[in-house]
Amino acid sequence: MNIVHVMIAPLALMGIMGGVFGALLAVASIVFRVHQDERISKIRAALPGANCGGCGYPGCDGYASGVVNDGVAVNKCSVGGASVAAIIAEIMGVDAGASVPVRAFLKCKGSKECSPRELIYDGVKDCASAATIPGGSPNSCPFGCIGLGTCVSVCQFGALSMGEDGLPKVNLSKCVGCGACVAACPKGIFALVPVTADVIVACNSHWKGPDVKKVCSAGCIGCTLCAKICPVQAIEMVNNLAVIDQAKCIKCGKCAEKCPAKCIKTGEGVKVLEKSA
Amino acid sequence: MTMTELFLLFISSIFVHNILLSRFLGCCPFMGVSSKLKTAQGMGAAVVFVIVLASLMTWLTYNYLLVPLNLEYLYTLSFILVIAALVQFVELALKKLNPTLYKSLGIFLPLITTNCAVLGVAVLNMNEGYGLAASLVNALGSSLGFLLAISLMAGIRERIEENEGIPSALKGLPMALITAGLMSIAFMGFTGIIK
Amino acid sequence: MSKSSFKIITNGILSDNPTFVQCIGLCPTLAVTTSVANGLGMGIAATFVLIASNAVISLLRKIVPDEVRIPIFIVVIAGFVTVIEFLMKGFAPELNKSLGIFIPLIVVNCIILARAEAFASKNGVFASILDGVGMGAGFTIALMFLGSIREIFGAGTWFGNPVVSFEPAMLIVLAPGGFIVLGCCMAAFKAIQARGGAKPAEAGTGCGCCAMAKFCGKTEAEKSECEAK
Amino acid sequence: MSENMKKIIHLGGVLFAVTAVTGLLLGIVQNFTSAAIMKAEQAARNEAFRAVMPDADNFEAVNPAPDDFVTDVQKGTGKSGLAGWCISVNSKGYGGLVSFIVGVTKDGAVKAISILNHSETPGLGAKSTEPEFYTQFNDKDKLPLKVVKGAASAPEEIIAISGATITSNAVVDGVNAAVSYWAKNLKGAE
Repeated sequence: MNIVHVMIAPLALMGIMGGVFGALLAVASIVFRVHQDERISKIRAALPGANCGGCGYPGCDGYASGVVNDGVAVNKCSVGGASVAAIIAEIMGVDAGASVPVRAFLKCKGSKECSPRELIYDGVKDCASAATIPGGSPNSCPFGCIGLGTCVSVCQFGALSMGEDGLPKVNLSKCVGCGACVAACPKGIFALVPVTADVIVACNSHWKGPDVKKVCSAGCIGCTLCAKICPVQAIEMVNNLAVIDQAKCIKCGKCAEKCPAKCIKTGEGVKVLEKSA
Repeated sequence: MTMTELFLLFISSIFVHNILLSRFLGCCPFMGVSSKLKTAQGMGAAVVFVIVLASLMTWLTYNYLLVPLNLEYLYTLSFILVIAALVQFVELALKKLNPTLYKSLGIFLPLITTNCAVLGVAVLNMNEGYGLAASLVNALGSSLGFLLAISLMAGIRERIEENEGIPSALKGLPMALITAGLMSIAFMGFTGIIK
Repeated sequence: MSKSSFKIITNGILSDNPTFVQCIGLCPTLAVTTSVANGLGMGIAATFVLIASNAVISLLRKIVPDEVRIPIFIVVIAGFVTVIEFLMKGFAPELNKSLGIFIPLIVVNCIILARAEAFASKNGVFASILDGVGMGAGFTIALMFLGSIREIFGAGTWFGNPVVSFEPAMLIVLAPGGFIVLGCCMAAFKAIQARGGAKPAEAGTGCGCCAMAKFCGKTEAEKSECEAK
Repeated sequence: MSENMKKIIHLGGVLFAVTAVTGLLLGIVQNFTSAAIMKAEQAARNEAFRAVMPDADNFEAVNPAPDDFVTDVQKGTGKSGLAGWCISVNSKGYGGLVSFIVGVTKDGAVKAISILNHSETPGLGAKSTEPEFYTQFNDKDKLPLKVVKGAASAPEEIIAISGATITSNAVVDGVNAAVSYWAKNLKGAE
């Protein structure tokens, strides 16, 4: 029962094997260190990590490497908003630049009362497939909101919920402006509107007045009154639909009062500004 | 071990003694990763790569380190140390040398360290006293058997997800287990093809 | 024993049962439960290794460099498994013969490394030991439960002495039986939990909820989203 | 370079320490238990040999000449000197190798056989481990043995297991091979 065999041999053998493998792994981790700019991992840590794609990049990793490698603007992360932009700017040694958070806005007031649903649609409960039926929508107004809630299901942040009037409601405190609903809506009714915007046209129809009146009582009939009344000419008629240029708009609200169809919404942005300012 | 015996061993380790369905080695990833065909095949390929490499390393360790020093009783410790170091080394190397392959294959590597199949094959090779050629053939056969079983399973499970008929309690893993049981019965049909 | 430590043990047996809830450690569960005696033997062996390795790993957790974390944990576990193997060979040869290759395979038993990774490397020695006891007990109970079902229906005996009159179904004791019996038990477990009002813990099929997720390659977002569920 | 070198030494050192300590502990534990393990293994082997050669009580290995069936030969000596030989045989069954021990008395008769392990189909070939099959080989001196179906008319006939003729043939071939091996190299040895 010699001591060497019992005690020393296993200790030596296993010890040497362990030591060799430990050293090997250390060498491997040095030799094979993937050259990654450590700024990328720092920025990645600052990003919220929701991979929502609001910045236009495939997830936060994509955006982080974009910022470092391709010099992308530091304030594109809508979810993180100004605070994240400041951190990234400081990492990159660049100034943040003003970045105004945006929120989703529904450019349609065609609820069940204003725009009666004539067709009974019992196909796949999804706006995208409902938009493929002849006529483009089960509702009378082909531009209007179909109301089957694809946008609600797409929203990662639970900011959208379906109102009983058949139109999705935006919860401005939860909405981070990632733009998922804008991409999901087949009718393009959702738009990302800067928080500072206060006067917005809530309609998407390009039909002439009489046709619009037949299908919806709250639609823009293209009467151009708002364009004429606007003191700073911020409103322009784009084939029968009023479009407000937010840069010029001084938020006087005259157009909203003048509009016979009452389809210009005011006071949307102000609520959010107070909260997030 | 003549060529025919090697070939028979190869066939028997894929079908007759399938490492998953009759030897029960490697069930944790088998249940966890087999929900999608693409990930299952990625896992299978990674397992084939690691098992063959690990069997080679463990055979060398056993026959050139443990036996001469007659420390055979250390086989568990040394085998698993070799496998863990090997998997971590391969992961580092793969991440550097071939990032695209790492994207599809590499994320499974940490799971493979704790995969019973890798150590199972190594210990089986030792218990059966296989030579180097036989050990490698058995390793290749068993890992291909693993790839075959996990791909079949993933294909079936993808279909199961769609149909609504499954009672809610059976959804997900219980259904996968029962499917694996039926597959195991089917594989029992292979016994006896090797005389 | 303070309230929280008692909770760790019951957590291991019921709410976090390694076999039925976390669905890890399936290899021995399927292969060894051909009889209750085997199940008990494997359960006790695994529990001993689990407790010992949890204790040692939580002792070492401060000095372990992160790059070689996994090899160190595995070496500690392998050490205790070899000790168990010696004891089994010396004093319980027939159990060793029936458990066969699954004794050395305790090293790669997902439960042990998962607990080492998820619990022992973060908590104190006493808590880790308790967690080992809880998880070990949960695993042993699951093995014996499955073992008795398979032995009664597959071989008509319980702990070796005949119990049942009808002709036993050989298939239950064989390989396919393992899968099917475990599948049905898991379904029953989920059904009871569902009817019992407790939110049925999502059986961890996705790797996001698996205790081993910590060092798995997936990105943080996928895992955090799953934990939130 | 020193920072890297420090890392290599650090990692290597920690792993060295952990594995070395574990190796040492295992060495010590193995030392205490090896005696018990040796005894247990010896007991198991002897008990298997005694099953086929009841009147021998100690066995020593005789290095067997290479043979495609025979894997090990033990010389069994009892109170009255040489009692017989325990010849371990591996033969190809249906699902794989069937290995068993054949007890051959000093005058060449088959005392008994005991199946060690097999991978035959359960319920069919596996029945070879049940007494009513392997006891047929007890005290068989008319050799070589033959497999028959239904009923055995002559002493050297063995009734095959129903539905598992391949396994039955495998066992009988193994027994005949053991006896012919005995006749070739062990006959008359003292």
